[in-house]
Amino acid sequence: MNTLDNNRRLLMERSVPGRVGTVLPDLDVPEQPLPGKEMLRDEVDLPEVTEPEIVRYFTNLSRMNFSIDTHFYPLGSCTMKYNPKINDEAAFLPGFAAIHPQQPAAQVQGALELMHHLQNYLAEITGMAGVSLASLAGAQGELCGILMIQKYHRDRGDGDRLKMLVPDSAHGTNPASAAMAGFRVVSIPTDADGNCDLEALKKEATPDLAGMMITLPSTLGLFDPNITEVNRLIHEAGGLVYADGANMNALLGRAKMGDLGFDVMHLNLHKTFSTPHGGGGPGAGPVCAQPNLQPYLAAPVVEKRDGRFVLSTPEKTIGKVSASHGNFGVLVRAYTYIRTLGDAGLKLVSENAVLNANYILSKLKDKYLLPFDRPCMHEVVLSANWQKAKGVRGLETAKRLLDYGFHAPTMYFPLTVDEALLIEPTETESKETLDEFIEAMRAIDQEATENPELVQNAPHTLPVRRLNEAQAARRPDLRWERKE
Amino acid sequence: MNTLDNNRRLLMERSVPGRVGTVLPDLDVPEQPLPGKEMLRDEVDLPEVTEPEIVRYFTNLSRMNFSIDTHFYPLGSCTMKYNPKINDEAAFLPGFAAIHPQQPAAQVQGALELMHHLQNYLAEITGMAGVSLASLAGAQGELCGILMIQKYHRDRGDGDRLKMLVPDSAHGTNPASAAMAGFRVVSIPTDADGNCDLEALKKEATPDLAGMMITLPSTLGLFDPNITEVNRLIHEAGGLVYADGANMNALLGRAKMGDLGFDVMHLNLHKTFSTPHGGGGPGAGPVCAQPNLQPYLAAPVVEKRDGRFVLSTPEKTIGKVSASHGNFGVLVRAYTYIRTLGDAGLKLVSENAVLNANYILSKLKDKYLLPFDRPCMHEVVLSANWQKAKGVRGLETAKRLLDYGFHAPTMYFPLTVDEALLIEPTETESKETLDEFIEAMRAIDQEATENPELVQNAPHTLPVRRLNEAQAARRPDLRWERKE
Amino acid sequence: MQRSAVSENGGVSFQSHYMPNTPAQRAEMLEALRLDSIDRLFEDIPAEHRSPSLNIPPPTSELELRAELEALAGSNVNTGAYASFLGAGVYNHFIPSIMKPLITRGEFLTSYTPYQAEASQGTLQVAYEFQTMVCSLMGMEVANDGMYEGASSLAEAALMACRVTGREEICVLDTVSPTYREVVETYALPQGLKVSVVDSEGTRLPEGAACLLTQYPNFYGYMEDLAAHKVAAQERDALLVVSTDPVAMGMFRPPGEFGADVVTGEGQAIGVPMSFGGPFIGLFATRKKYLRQMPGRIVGRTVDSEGKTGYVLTLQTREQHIRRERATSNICTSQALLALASAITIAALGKQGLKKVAELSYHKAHYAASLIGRVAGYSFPIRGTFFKEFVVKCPASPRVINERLLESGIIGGLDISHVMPNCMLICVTEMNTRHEIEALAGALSEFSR
Amino acid sequence: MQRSAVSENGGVSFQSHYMPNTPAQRAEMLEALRLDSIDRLFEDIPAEHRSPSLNIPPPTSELELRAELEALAGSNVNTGAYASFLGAGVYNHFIPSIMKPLITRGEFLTSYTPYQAEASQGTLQVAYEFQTMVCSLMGMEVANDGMYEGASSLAEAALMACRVTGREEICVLDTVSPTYREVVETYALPQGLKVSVVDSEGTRLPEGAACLLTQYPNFYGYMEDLAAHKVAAQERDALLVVSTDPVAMGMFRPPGEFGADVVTGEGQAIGVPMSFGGPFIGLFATRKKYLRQMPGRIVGRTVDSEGKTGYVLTLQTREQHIRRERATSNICTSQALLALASAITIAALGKQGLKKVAELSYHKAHYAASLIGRVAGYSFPIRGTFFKEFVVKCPASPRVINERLLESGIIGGLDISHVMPNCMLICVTEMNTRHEIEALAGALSEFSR
Ligand SMILES: Cc1ncc(COP(=O)(O)O)c(C=O)c1O
Ligand SMILES: Cc1ncc(COP(=O)(O)O)c(C=O)c1O
Repeated sequence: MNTLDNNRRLLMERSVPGRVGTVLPDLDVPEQPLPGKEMLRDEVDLPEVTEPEIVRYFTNLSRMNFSIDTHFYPLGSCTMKYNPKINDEAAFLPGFAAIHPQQPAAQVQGALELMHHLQNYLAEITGMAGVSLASLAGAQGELCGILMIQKYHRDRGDGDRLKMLVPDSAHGTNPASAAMAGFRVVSIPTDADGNCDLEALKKEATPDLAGMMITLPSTLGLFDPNITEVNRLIHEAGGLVYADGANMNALLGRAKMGDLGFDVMHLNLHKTFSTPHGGGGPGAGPVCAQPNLQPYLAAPVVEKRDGRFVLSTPEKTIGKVSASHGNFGVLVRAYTYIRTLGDAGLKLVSENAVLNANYILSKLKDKYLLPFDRPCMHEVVLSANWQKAKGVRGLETAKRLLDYGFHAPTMYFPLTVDEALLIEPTETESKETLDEFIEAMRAIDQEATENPELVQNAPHTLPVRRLNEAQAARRPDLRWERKE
Repeated sequence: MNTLDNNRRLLMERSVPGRVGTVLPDLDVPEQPLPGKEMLRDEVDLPEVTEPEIVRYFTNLSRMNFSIDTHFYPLGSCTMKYNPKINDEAAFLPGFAAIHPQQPAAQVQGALELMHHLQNYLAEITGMAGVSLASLAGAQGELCGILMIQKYHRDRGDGDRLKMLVPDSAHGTNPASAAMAGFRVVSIPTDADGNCDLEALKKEATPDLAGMMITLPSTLGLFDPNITEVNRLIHEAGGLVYADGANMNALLGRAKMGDLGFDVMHLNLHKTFSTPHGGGGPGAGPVCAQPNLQPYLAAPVVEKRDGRFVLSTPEKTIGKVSASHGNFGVLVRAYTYIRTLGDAGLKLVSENAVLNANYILSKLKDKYLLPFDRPCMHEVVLSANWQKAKGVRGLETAKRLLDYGFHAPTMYFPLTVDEALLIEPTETESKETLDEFIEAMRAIDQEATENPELVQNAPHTLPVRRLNEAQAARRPDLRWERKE
Repeated sequence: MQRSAVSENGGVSFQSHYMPNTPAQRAEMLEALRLDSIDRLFEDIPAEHRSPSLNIPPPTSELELRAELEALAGSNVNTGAYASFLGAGVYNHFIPSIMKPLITRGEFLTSYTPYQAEASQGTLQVAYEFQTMVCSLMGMEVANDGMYEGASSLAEAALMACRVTGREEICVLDTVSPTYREVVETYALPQGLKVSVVDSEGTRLPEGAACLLTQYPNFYGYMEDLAAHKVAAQERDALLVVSTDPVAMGMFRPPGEFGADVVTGEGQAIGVPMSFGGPFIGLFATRKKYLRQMPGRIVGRTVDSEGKTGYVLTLQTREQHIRRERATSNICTSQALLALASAITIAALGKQGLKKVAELSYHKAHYAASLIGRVAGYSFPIRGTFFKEFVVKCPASPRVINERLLESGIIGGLDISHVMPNCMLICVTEMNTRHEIEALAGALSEFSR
Repeated sequence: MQRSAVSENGGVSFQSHYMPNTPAQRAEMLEALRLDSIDRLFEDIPAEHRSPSLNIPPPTSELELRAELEALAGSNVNTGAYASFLGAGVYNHFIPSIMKPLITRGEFLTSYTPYQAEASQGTLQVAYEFQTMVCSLMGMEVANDGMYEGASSLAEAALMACRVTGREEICVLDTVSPTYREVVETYALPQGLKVSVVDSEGTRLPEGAACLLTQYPNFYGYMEDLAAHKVAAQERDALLVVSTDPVAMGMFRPPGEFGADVVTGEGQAIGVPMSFGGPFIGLFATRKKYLRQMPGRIVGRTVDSEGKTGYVLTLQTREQHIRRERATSNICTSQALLALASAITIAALGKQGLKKVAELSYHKAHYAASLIGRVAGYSFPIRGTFFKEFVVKCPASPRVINERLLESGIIGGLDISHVMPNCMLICVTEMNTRHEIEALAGALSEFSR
């Protein structure tokens, strides 16, 4: 049995009665009376494994992953940039990692000061008036922003505004967040150039309009040149505009959402601000608002009063969205990142991110269909439609890339582009890496012609071959169970 | 180009003029006059690479290694046991990692206290009177011990004792260390049972005898039952006995070198005491001595005087063997390990280490020649002679094991056993892992019969196939050079 | 501090160690794009809004920044250096040394949601392990790969109960953490759901209740009578939702055994640093029959085209990226890394260790209570069985007492005067030594009356 | 503290988290061996010496041990919290944040000497990178993968020079670190070699000298005239051996350009924590013609059976495991992990960064000297160009001054009164801020005369 196969054995399958994974102290106080047996459980069915086994098991599991530290990872809409190690070092400092959220403010001035600075930096970067760091991911930030819009309308006696517009290219969290707040979601189509269809928009600018959620640049990687006009139209109809700032990497130092007329927005610190993605979190989705919406921000925010930092509750807050103050460890990382790059560095981020994406665009558009033939921002959407005509789907192209040692782009998103491959290289990749990736994409196109089966059956070199997702969904096997 | 091939590009081949790997502070003091140009260099030919590139490069390099954290690593004579993470955590504490060796003793009492405890523990474990932690690896410990024996004889006007006996099975460092001290090395054969050939020994017990270096258990994994007799013979001849304690894992709590009549010895903290091997160091090779040799220990040692800990120089010291006090970071780890296991845990180490080795012995001796058919200690030496008869060398068996996901045993050592495979499982491996290893060894034996080429051409599944060592030695290519 | 590298006209003369492209390479790439300036790529931005000023400090060297950060962190009173008796949902429990080196392996730390299953088997298998562990702890049938944290996890459970039952009233027991209730309200009220508080004594739910939300142990540290709550819920065909502390599960009967329909919890207590409140890991488990109403990521076991075992994200049609406005939740990026930290810690504690941690906490907390109970002026306003936290009524303001405790190197319990006058919520875990406990009791006795 | 788990008769009732075999499994294995007791396996040990008492503290839990270790470490005055001006061969230089997460990856940390090349390509390629870097720094042709540390590395160079020349006299310049000279003596004297000290002014070597050992910058911080030393060595056909500080190589002409035959050094200054003196990394480079006399591990580039590039340990016939008593050295386990730390740091600093570190140190040290030089009572007994260290003659005992400095949060320079009365060796690097330097000068002025 080789390492790989061995590694598929689960902890419960490795468990041997009597093994311990750590040694705990003996009880150093007099034993106390226990509650009645009926309140207690006999045992918990947990693994019994030793420390060397645990370390080897998890270490080898990690080795089955692609990651930024090991691979180019151009997963569109996810901004898989390099995650600086100094950020982690900072977050693990005992003065940050070992403080309790309920300690009185006087005991945690350093932590609060950091949060206060970060609020200010994010306000400056976005051109917004106020910031709440409370939301724990982009989607939660969206929900906060949408609730703020809702409460704003209600407070003005405008509670009948129940419609939220969302472009058809939007990320799934946008409509889901709007729906969670109780809004009716109406989809706005994208026009032939990849911009918001103004005519369709005008039609929906009715009195029940609460607002619109706009991703800028859009998930197509495009900056809508009519954006101020779009925002004007919404405002004219009495609506507010939410900016999904997940793609802010394209705009750092180049444009501020506040200047463009957005009312409220979120940022994804785990994208634009380099905090590690951790296999699917943690993230942080701070919300930034114009003065009109600032009083509605989620609680708490940090304020400076008489030279001391305190947690406070915005006047008309939508409330709390978690038990604590936000994903503080993520905030420390983002703060460290902003301070490291500074003004000059942040400007370089957007320049290089956009340049890298356009470079890929220019080198691939003869082989892959480019649905919108114009310069892109930080990411480029291509379509595998030409390859599909040869029998090779986008998914297969993506899987084949894994064999070449590259993580795949985001597939089949945005939904509005057939066989979409959304490629986001980020600024932390070198031209050399881009050239290698381009070469691989071109080689796969050639394989699609000359040896389509090779692509169709990819991947060939990973720990597993193509996995059967249909079976997984049909017969859910979601936990290990003891065989009787 | 896939990740692997890409990863073979060296840093200088990745270097791009103008890239920086870190940002340093600006000068915050007035610029000072520089020395004359003739003293300065124009530039250093070092790589210019950015942080993301460095992280990805070294991360991927690491992935080409086998290691204890990822693989069973039964490399004989090396005690590749699990290296506890708490040990590293301790060594990296700022109060240990960020102290300067020249700080006055009053500033570093904690560090000195730890060293003092460790000296005492090692003295207790070995049954010796005094300990110096100064030597930086096993070989340096040997050199110290041999110099102590030499100086002892010289101080007694016995400087003509110029002969050092070393068993033919000894580790190469033993004769090398003796030679470095200026001794004439005479090899003592092993008898048919794997013990010291007493007759040969007696012949060499001449007036020019300075002493003997004995590894216990021997590198054959055997405990010489005549050991007290051997030591008596040497002493009778006026010699002193050095114990190579690299194999102490077999004896923890089961026997003390001091009790057995040894005069001086070293321990390998990076073997018995679980400090990580780091791809070839750092180690630490503390020397432990009986009262007769204690005054000769290498400087410094830690003493407790009036309740304060101080560094001191033993009265008749052989001197210093490094600029500082020893590999302190390694000492912290060993201390942590001893405290974690305690008396009970240390006893379990030797029990499990010896049991594991004997279990392998018993399950393989029908397929692999067992040169000495008796129970072994913590490691077992087998011979691939039967396989060689089928055309498969020990080296090939070892390489084939890599394909099965196991690091190879030590090959061709001890030199006295044909086609030796020295297998040391250690106590931190489970019976299940041993069973898998045994199965692999048996499978390879079968392959040697049924498909010898498969074994001869191994490995098949590693980043590289069999490497050409002859070419490396014939045409040394030892550094990257700029092609003009 | 570096000199600013942004010139008057917004140009940048700064080479970052995070960005490989050099000016020469950028020029080369622009040439390939047939562009004379990078500004050309930003021309879709309305001219008047292009390249605004950016008032952010200049780049900082790692050397200087590290010093600044250490000073900032060092200015906080940290629980490593003090004896802490703060709990209230965030706990100071033992974290084994293996957690950090494992979760910071780049392959775990810098990968993302495992959309490409074949290139993410590590993350996926960990999730399957985590789901298994959560089910074992809670005594439930299925669990997801984690939510943001405990409070929003409970809120999502309430929303799920409304979906399952088609009802609109969420009942919250009055012993549930006030903060948790706030979060439930933030999630539930705007979409028109009703949140009502019910009395924990002789609990009866209003007709049409979708669910009863309970906490076990409750906010005050006491074990709830889940059997009774189950009866109350069943009476109305409402779901019983229980928010738990996973450490208590090492000792107390799990909610699953009382017929809980959804069990949530804050997973921080096992393996996650307190980090001033986050990142944490929300737990979420339910019964099989509600599987398709569950929010969050779920990982399933399957086979590859050659029949080998492997893992994939599954039941994704519940999720926002497929189902959009009809998804079971908007959650996308979750807290996978903390699920990993928790899984590693649960593995290290194992069957015996989790029990021991629970028991050590129990005995130490009860020992602390027994000492404090002997000090005149302190009393216990709540009866019942507590786990590791209990409420003490103090002879002085807890705020004042806590200030005094801090001088003795003790971070006192949570001041809950706003809900129970002069009361303090004291938490004791295996991290508190006998010496610390006795020091606490000693210091409290200074206020004795 | 655990109760001791060793019973009267030596039996152990303790399950360690480091050892997987359970009592049941051990019984099973013993049965396979047909043994009734594990003691049977230890019967070769003379009966009277079996299972002695073992007076070691009982097992300790990680929780308790961590607290103890933190207290022990916390009791030391650490250079992170103080301004330090100590150098003398061990330096406080910037270490980039990437070093630790990379060297602690299990695959680097827990592997061993790459005997199985195919399963150790990571370690081997790192070694090749390191050798390349050392050659670049020193201006030399070949380098090994590292020695224990700087002093023993110099000693090994002296031994090598004796082998190469067939001579027995080692000359050491009087400006070489006294400690380094001691170590050279420990290595050289016992085997009958002679070690003599030569004057750095108008250096002349005795006839039959094997080599001249120099330090650059020397122990006192000043740059030696290597050109003159080369002439002196050449006059006697002796080898010029130079021990360097690699940081100085960012700025000063490398020994290779002066015709050095062997260059050694302490690599700690680039990327290795001070750790109370170790583990460090000895540097060792020489000319191609002496390659086969070089001690230590050497890694070479080669190809595999399919022609692909790969790396192997090479020229092993120099080494103890092959050549035994005729090896070039007894060195076996070396300091590979620190070579890695150093290689990572050199890569991060890069061509520009190393120069900048050297220049920052130079300017700051000279600024410090300029301030101290203005304080009455302090003087500089040594003339010449120094790099980042210099000797100051003080108006009071350096010991007394240092005690005073410590009260101001400053760890003063090394007291070298025993070699130069009332002198202090002060080291300044890029880690010292202007503020610290001025505070030092300010504090020193309190002793002004
Ligand atoms: C455009 C966009 N909006 C919103 C989100 C949601 O962010 P999160 O995953 O942090 O909830 C994402 C992330 O996947 C996104 O790409
Ligand atoms: C038996 C024996 N003796 C001595 C040594 C030398 O120890 P080190 O490598 O630490 O110098 C070794 C290690 O390889 C060994 O196995």
